[in-house]
Amino acid sequence: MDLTLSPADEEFRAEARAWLAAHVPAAPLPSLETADGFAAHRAWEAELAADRWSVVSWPREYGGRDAGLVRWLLFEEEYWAAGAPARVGQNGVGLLAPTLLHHGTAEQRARVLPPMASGEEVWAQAWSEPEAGSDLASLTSRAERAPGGWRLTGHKTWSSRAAFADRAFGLFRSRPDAPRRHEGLTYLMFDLRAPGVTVRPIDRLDGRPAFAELFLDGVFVPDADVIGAPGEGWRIAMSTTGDERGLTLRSPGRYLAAADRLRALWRERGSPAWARRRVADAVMGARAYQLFTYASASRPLECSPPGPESSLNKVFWSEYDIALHETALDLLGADGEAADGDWAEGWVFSLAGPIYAGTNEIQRDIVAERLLGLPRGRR
Amino acid sequence: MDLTLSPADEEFRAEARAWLAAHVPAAPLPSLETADGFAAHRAWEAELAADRWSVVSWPREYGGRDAGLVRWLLFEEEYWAAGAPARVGQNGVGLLAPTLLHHGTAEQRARVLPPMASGEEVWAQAWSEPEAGSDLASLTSRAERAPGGWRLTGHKTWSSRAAFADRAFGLFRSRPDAPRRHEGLTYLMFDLRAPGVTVRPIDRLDGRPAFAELFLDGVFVPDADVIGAPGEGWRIAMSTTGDERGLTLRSPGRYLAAADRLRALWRERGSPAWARRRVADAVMGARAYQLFTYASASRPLECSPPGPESSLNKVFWSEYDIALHETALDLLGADGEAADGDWAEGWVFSLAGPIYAGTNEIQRDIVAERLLGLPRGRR
Amino acid sequence: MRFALDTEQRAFAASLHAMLTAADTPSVIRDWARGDPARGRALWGRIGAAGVFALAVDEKYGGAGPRPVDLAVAFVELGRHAVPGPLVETVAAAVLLAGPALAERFLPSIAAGHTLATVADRERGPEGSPGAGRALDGEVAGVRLVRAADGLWLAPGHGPVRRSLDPARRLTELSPGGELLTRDPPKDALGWARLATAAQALGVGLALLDRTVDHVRRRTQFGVPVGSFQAVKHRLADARIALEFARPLVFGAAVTMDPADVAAAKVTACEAAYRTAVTALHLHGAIGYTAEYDLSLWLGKARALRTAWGTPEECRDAVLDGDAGRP
Amino acid sequence: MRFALDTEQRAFAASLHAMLTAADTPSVIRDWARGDPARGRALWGRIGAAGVFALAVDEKYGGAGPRPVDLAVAFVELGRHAVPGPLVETVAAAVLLAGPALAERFLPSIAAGHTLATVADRERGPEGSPGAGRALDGEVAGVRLVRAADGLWLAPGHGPVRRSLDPARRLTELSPGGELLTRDPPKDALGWARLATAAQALGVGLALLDRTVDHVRRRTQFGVPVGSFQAVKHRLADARIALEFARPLVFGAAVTMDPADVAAAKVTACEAAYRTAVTALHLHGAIGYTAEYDLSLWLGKARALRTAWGTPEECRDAVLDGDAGRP
Repeated sequence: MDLTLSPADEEFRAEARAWLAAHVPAAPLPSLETADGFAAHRAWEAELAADRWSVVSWPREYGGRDAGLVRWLLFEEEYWAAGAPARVGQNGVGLLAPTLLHHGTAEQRARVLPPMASGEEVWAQAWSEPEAGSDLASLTSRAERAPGGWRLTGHKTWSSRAAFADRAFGLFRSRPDAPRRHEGLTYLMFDLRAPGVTVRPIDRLDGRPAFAELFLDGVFVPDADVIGAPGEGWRIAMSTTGDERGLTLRSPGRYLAAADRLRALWRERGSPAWARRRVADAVMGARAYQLFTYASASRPLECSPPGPESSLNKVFWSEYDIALHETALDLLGADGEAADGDWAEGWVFSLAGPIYAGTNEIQRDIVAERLLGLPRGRR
Repeated sequence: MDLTLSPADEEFRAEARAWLAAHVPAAPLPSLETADGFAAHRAWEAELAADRWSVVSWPREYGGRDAGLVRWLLFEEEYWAAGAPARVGQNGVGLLAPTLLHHGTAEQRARVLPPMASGEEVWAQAWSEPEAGSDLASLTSRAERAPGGWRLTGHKTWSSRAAFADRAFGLFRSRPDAPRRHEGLTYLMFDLRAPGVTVRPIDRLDGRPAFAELFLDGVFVPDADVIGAPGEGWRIAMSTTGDERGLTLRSPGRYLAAADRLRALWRERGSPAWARRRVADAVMGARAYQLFTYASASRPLECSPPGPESSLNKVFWSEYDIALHETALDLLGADGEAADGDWAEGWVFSLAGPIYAGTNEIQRDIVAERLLGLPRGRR
Repeated sequence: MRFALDTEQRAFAASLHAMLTAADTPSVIRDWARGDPARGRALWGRIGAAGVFALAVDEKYGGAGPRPVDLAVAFVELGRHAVPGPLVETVAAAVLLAGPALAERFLPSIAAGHTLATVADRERGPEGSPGAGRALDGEVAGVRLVRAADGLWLAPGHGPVRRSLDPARRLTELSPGGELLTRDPPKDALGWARLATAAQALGVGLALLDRTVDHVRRRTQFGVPVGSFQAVKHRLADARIALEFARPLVFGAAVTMDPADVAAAKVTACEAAYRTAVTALHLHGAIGYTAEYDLSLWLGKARALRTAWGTPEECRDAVLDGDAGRP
Repeated sequence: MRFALDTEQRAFAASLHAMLTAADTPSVIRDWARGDPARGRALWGRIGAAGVFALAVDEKYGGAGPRPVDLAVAFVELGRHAVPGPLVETVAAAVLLAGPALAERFLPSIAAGHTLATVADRERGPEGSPGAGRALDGEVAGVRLVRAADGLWLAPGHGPVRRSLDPARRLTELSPGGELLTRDPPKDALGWARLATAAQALGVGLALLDRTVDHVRRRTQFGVPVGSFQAVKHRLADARIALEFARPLVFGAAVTMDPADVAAAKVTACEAAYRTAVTALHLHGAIGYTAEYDLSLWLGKARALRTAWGTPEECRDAVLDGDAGRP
């Protein structure tokens, strides 16, 4: 049991801290769910990438620093503590990139990853469909064979970032006659500006187009943009959603920084005793999440199956995030209803946590069945 | 909408208050889950009964005052506010008596009710069996026809008060070949000191014999002690459990008094700010329960089906009761673990609330299915 | 003792419900949120014609009140349909203006629903509760009052407007100065405002629950209705329980108008509505999270009402100071 | 950075687990609770022989410590088996007595498990936290310490004994006066006591969860295992989540021994254990509510540990005063 960093890790942390201190914009950028904000965040990604800070854990050849998990955690702690902007490229970096690194071809990695790292190409995910939310295996959008590639037809929705992004990735049904619902799905990448794609932005509760519907009408995708073998999409995607529920989605650094901001807000408001317990719980929860993650990072990969472990993780951070933002809004008193503050946007964002990347009901079922060994029941 | 009491109701309340002020023992009685305490509580019932205060809502001929529901509520408010003892006869008064008043014969009422009202005969319930808890319809204890009556054989458990009580009532399977599990059950009363009855007291968490197992080996029960027709037990019992979940189990007066005690404890401890919210919630919850009950009492009986309404009620008071006692123990600090205080016994008692009289899971299923119209699902 | 609505009150609720259903409030709200209050004002006129605001105006000033129980009945319906505008504030203004000199000048138009009024309560805030000094919808209100420590002022105009998490609400600074209407306005405006807010929140919560039950009965996943999962059923059962126990507090407060009762109703109804909103959002899944789906119109209101006219903590203080329900 | 138990630590845990399983702790606890500590003392000797108490004693005083991580490993197992006696207090005593003059006199016997020690912490209580001034199991302890503002005292005897909701715990007043051992004992006993309590609570919670999972898999109602109901599964999943996130706080606190970390571990592990206890009791139904069923031995302990060596509120104060985890 050792929480001491090696001198090299300390040096890495110090380098990151110094760079961030010199580069983080003094004023917050506009919300990335607006056209202006999206552009500003894209520019920030380029600035990060110029000094190899945008994707520290990636191989150097694609723009990273080959940093291990611990250094990635340290970078994230420094990043959020410095008050740096939200990451507009997160969908690609967190979901598509790990998939490509595991299942993509060398050609795909070389072509896709560098512009993703620099923010030149921002990716949206295209998982859900109107009738396939939690029940992802029931999706119906089709990929049909065409000379040299596939044609995509169907209706995707809740595509985060798609209002302003460049490209998207998702699952499509390539063998409608497959005996089981999760067979015969293919994982593809496509251009959001390709002929046949219609993007309809959808406003979130606070009026910002945080996601979009995608209508696909015979959109051509070359074979080069299929990930893995056709029909293998489900298996490949499941390894990605494991990542989504776990670390790549929410690093402890975010919550450590958020808990610090909450404590500062509480003190600013005169440290009201009624909020003491909730503020302390936020501070302790962030520390628990940090240490839980260090423990995961210290286990050999084969000892921590991504599925059930990431379900614990997802329930924890999503409920933590809501509680933290509710406390902040309560500290703001009657100002808590104002829509223009950072805390308000964070609260709206937090409410989606228990829904996406597998609802918390599904995660609890997984914990109960796979970690506790309880009977499957009917769900 | 009127919360004003009639002059006659005010007079009733004043009379109750005066009587209680003159009679409530100055020092608390020992716990009724001990032999001494049981005897002391039985004597208190006799004292109440002597002035017709033990069962105010019953007809005068059985020892009551023909008081309506509102007056019963007023009496309960006064009773608990006066710090009067717990009611040792509650199982009989709350569960068996309403059943006899609806389904019993005149002979049964005349024979059973007066000694119940005076505490001369204290009743225990004998519903549960080791394999039939929430799933009451699966019980297996038998009632077999014998000349002039029935012979009971089987194993009952969690029989509250049975360690010291005189008689018991419960359901027995009289037609094992009935096509459906809840058919062919018969509702009977029996003597706990009859030949063939073995009572094994079971200690509660705090070491007090709050209930007992009953082993029945051919116990004879005369026909006169069958309630309703043989085989009709389920229907009759269900009308009783409706009562159990609802008012007769927990009157608002108990919680108003408990919330007052909690507020007093909080003030005694210097009104710590960390407990402010929980104390206020206890005060508001008691008021909500009081007003909810006044509303029920104001509705014509045919407008308030006992089932789903009493499920709302049961979930509310059982969770309220735990929260209130947890707050009290927390206010006691390190003293909270001491077993010898009133609050500690109340806490132990409160923990059983979500379990008995139909678990809260079952109550929530009932609310969801019968009040909200959600699909039955598999449970 | 008869703690139940009478036939007339139930008919009043039903008629408001029918009127508001016919008014298609979601589209009225969307207009209002866009800054086009024309249809909202027309609806306001009909609500006034139905006698809602007159319930807060004393008969001696030409109103039909004070009738707090009937007002609560009405506000449950206004909340259920998420009617936009400074409804509670207009009630508070009616109470504040109930004095011999002012009543004649202001109350007929307010009671009739011709004038929207708003109030900035600077007596409590901003120190006591941050942000409490602002007025709702100051840019559409015809009468803008400032309740300050030194009296009741008629503000000459309004300052900056902030958006609320409820798209139909705009939080307005009122300009300082103006006309001093009275040094000593009636004291009970806060109680009326809290009662109306509590009733409105109860209606908001009931609507959220109804819509969500409806959604989970229709929406299927894994081949069955989402509403057949026990976890879903129990969350909705809990919402129902919370709302059912808030209801008697709201009407009890209307009967007694005791400050502790009113505060208990406010905090309990608002908390139940807010918890129901979080449940509703979650059980709708992503669609509930969108602005275009009508659920959003109730969600934001549940959040906003929670701190309007007193935060939960302020209300709990009032509860602990009082002795409601003790004979 | 390697935040994981090493092979030796895992083997230590496994050997303690095996020894305690073989000891049939439930019957040892019942003897202890009845006032017959003979088997408990024998078990204590074996725990001492396994080196548990020596972990809190500095090598320079003949111990094997300070090794807080290993101590936490051991206390998780002690909690998992609900071992009775003043375990935490003996650790606290070992830390308080770690001074040149006192160590030789007391520590060898404590480290070896021959002497049970207890401590009344009068520095915090009784004003700060009601009841905190009492000592656990004062009538069986061979060394009874009073940590008072003016120093560390060896109490001459004990006063009245109160029963605890944990049948194995007796709360004892220590007699005033006695021998003044030192005016200036080491300061870190509270930290060690809180760490040990947190680890013990984690073990208690894990045992409660295991037993309950086992029960609901076997118990059937309505023709299916109780553990197949989604409401039951989700409650147990929540217990697991709470315990899994308490665990790293416990070991992190053992690594840093930072007061804020230790306090966070204490409150989080104790809260998780207590919530698991309430869930365990509920899901066992009536049988969990009986004293004769072994579950009761863990239930009461979960309640008692919650306030031992600092209430949740005291610990939260320590968290907010600190800055744990900040680089």
